[in-house]
Amino acid sequence: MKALLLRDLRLAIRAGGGFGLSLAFFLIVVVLVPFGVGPESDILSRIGPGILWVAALLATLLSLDRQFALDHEDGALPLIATSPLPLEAVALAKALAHWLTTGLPLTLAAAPLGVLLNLDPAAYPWIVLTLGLGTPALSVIGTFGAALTVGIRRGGLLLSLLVLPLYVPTLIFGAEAARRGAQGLEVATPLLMLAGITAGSLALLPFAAGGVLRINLR
Amino acid sequence: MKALLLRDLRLAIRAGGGFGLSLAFFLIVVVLVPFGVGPESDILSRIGPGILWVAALLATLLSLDRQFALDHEDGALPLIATSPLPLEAVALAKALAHWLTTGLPLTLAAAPLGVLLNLDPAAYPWIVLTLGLGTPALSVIGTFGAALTVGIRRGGLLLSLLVLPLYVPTLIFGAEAARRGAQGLEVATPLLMLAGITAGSLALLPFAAGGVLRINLR
Amino acid sequence: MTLRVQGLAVARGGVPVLTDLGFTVDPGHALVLRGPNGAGKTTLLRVLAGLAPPLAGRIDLPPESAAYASHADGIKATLSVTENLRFWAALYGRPWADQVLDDFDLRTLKDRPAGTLSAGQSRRLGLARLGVIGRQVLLLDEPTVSLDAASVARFAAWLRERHLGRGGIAVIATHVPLGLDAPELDLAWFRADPAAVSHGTDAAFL
Amino acid sequence: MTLRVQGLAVARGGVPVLTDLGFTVDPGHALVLRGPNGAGKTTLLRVLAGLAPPLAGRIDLPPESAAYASHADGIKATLSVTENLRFWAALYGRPWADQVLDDFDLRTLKDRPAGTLSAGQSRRLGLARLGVIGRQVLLLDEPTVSLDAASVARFAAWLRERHLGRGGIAVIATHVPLGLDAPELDLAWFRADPAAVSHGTDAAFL
Amino acid sequence: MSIWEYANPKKFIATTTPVIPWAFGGAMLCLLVGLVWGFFLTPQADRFGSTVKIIYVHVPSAMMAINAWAMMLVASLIWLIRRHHVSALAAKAAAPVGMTMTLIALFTGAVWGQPMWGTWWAWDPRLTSFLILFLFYLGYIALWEAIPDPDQAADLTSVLCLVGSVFAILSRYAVLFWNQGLHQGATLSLDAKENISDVYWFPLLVCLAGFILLFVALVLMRTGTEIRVRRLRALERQAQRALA
Ligand code: HEM
Ligand SMILES: Nc1ncnc2c1ncn2[C@@H]1O[C@H](COP(=O)(O)OP(=O)(O)OP(=O)(O)O)[C@@H](O)[C@H]1O
Ligand SMILES: Nc1ncnc2c1ncn2[C@@H]1O[C@H](COP(=O)(O)OP(=O)(O)OP(=O)(O)O)[C@@H](O)[C@H]1O
Ligand SMILES: [Mg+2]
Ligand SMILES: [Mg+2]
Repeated sequence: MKALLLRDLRLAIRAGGGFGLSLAFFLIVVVLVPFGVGPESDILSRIGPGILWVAALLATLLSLDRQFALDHEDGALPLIATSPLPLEAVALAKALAHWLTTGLPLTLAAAPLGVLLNLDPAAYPWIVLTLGLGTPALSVIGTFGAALTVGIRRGGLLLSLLVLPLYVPTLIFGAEAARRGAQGLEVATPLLMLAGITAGSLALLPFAAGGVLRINLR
Repeated sequence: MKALLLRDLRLAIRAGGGFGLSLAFFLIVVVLVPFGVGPESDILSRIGPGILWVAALLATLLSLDRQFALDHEDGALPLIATSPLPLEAVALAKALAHWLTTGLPLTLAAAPLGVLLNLDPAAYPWIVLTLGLGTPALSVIGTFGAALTVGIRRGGLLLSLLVLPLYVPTLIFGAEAARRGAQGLEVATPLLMLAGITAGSLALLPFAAGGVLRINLR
Repeated sequence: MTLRVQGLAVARGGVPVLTDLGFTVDPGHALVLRGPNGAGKTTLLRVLAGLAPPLAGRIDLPPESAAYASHADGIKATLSVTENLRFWAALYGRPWADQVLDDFDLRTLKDRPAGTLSAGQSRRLGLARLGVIGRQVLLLDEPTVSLDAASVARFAAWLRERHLGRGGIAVIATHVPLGLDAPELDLAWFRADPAAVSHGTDAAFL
Repeated sequence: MTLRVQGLAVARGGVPVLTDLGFTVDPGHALVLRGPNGAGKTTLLRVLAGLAPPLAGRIDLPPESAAYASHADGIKATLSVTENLRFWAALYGRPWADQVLDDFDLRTLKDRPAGTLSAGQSRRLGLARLGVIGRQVLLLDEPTVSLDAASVARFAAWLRERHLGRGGIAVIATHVPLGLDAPELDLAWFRADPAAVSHGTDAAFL
Repeated sequence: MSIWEYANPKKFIATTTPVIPWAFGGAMLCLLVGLVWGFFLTPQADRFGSTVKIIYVHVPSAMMAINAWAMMLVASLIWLIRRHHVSALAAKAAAPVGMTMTLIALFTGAVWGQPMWGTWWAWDPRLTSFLILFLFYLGYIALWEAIPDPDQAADLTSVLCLVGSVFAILSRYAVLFWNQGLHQGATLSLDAKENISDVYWFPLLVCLAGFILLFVALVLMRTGTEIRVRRLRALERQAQRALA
């Protein structure tokens, strides 16, 4: 599993598409929003936490189709599947690599980018906390979706459609916790729910992803 | 040129990824935004036109990396390049196919999706008009970016990074015109600028894209 | 450890391709699959590798003993030749031995990004994977495509001495002679009648 | 129309590969390129096709007369065999003739999505493109990879009768004999001299 | 003897190597004089307080950020037309310097904005244009990094620079139209003295000279480095082939 994780991280760094892709996309969305909705800072700061969460979610979504597709195209996936590593571990390693190259940098970048959205200073720690808690769930859920669509050429569309509904609870609790935190309201409930979703996904979804991969490789 | 255009359209329909992908993504973004920023309808309707424009732009951006990459991977691009069709015409045909499968459906879908954002009824015609005027520019500019990055494996990140700054003027004038139109303000200037950008891009960028393709195929 | 196949029927894309296939390959021996294009060589090898289910029949093969190699070799263009091979060694939990670079004539190329190799060179890299993962049963789909005569001979020698000579098994689909002293199986004899009621999932609806 | 090459030097990835290459191929004749893996066959064909610039030397070839064919044939998996071929005919402004389906034994496969073909079948489809676009000079990179003996013979016959017989030219890189009566050029003789200052962009910095 | 002779890499290195220390020295001197003069020897402005002193870093870096892009544009054109390697490498060398200048301008502006406008960031046209310029630099540098073949990279980045410049100018006007700003107008215009008094004006000029010299020195040095990298690679290849 370590071998696979290291290889994926190395590939992500070599291609430059790993850390960079999602971060750049995140930045792009955050910069574009004011051009679209106008520069009034009161509106921007009100929608700020939500925009950051949606942007993070989109950036995650977009990097998903590379999860298994590249290995599938060049024939590496069947070779990995016939190796001693169980497919469940493969899925977990892939999810972990995805989070390290996507979720983690996004979380760290969210605070500085908040400046562009005139975010209330009180909101920063909450944004970082909720993203840090929520992005692992996004990676694992997304890996499951990527495993589902691996055999489908250009499965990107389908992947987004499948994964989006699965992302909704994470988004709702994450954005809600960030918003409440920023306004000094009670945050325990959404935070707990968010943590629960992450823990549950981490515990269960790698098994589902492994099974689905096995079916897709037949 | 007709042969290429027809083939690209057919491929887009067969793969299901053409019309579908960008539309689904558009829908996703528009659905996610209320979850993120909260359901207050006054804010939503104020940021509505801008969100629709940003979402349309993102949806366009994401379908770009297929423009030349697929033909490059399976070796069709050099074969097309050695055909009697000049590369400038290839770029134009690709941009046209992209607009027909992306820009046009997005424009048509924008009005119904506006409902989700509590858009003011007065805003609908303006959204459709500005998107219809602006999306061709997005397709042509994007095709140029795709031509620039065609040789680069997983050039998606780079493509977004290169194309985003080029999209800024189109987005600003488009969203501004839509917003002003919705509020009954004067719209002639931004509309004219938008049309000018589209006309200029259409006239000049296919040449740049053709030249860049030639360099990349060397 | 012997590879034993009995009454095997295989399908591709839902269409039966081969039927009633049976053979045995003993340790230290190879079997060459022959047949015109479209005969079903690739399909058969994928079934033997466990990548597709058989329609009928049985395959006796210890788990985790087979390795499949086709045109698509899972080579990562941005990793160097050694990095590619080391990854496979690590994934299969095998120690890394430099020897394989000599076996497949890759030593001078060892630090080159795999994406810059010529067709034959990257084919050699694909084959070298087999030398690294140490599997007993090799299922090879046209292994010598794009190789020049010297490389073909070198690969045949490796197969004979380092694989079969140590009790390994190989099943090889090929259109060109490899210079191996191995029995051939012509798949044209086992063609399934595509019109016959298949044993596949269609059968449930017919 | 004659293909004439003089004093040609070619490079790949900035590294000179071949130098001082010269040959002439008259209408109705073929030239077979030989050389071990990595000798520079692919590189040379790409330069002849105009896909890469030569380092030095000249190539006499009327514009829009050459067609290049390699392993990657630009086959679209979701289009049918006929749709694939018709696209190339239309792109090159040629009328569509059913004949090509017989020449390359594709008639029974004509409505199959190209993605479901076996390796050899999709190779035949790739070659059939050459029959459709009607170019005078064919630059072929290992055209018979994955083909069975019958298909190789059929392709050689097509080349002899329908292409060379009508005054066409072919330059073919291959590792296996095609049964064509054509002169061979061993690229190993033209390996770029390692001691010479390169003619490439490197030269500006040396 | 034409100016194009300097486009020969060896000649370029031979000519510029002795110039670089002088340019660096001059830059350091100007910056030292300008900054000390500006920071310690000028009065505090009534409206701005001591924060006005950020101007000595902010304005020169902002100007150089734009000028660097202009220089890259010219160098790209020269490469596309005359294919002199040095000019392509000079454009490559200038990009990170220009990007750093953009970042400095953005950062000092943000630091200044906090006391002046009560916010780190506002979607002011000038500020926004700089953010966009930053993205242009990022894309340009990323494209250079992504392409292994140096000549191809030079060709593609040059075209990007040309097309990008047109769109950068368009964005500038779009942004102006989009939002009315808080930011100062151009001080260094012809009626400069109406905006800013001589007391601030002279040290600012000295700082500006310092930044220009610094830019020249950095670009010359980085171009030299790029040339040497290419030369090293060429020699490596030669050695490799000699071994083979
Ligand atoms: C991130 C924020 C900022 C950016 C990107 C920025 C950018 C620029 C640029 C590009 C110039 C001009 C160069 C020229 O065309 O002459 C400039 C000049 C100037 N800026 Fe800023 N600025 C920022 C924030 C501020 C703030 C907060 C103040 C103070 C209130 C300020 C005051 C000035 C002044 C006084 C000048 C000189 C006037 C001039 O030469 O145009 N800037 N800034
Ligand atoms: N998805 C599919 N649907 C229908 N038929 C298919 C599909 N995929 C493959 N086939 C057919 O199954 C048959 C067996 O294919 P296979 O790839 O096993 O042949 P092969 O012996 O490996 O041929 P080659 O020598 O050309 O590689 C072929 O006739 C092929 O056309
Ligand atoms: N990007 C690159 N950088 C450096 N060297 C390269 C690059 N691409 C190819 N080469 C080298 O150039 C040489 C010529 O390659 P080419 O593909 O032309 O060989 P070939 O004769 O077609 O070989 P094969 O029979 O294996 O297809 C090879 O030694 C190859 O390793
Ligand atoms: Mg096969
Ligand atoms: Mg080759």
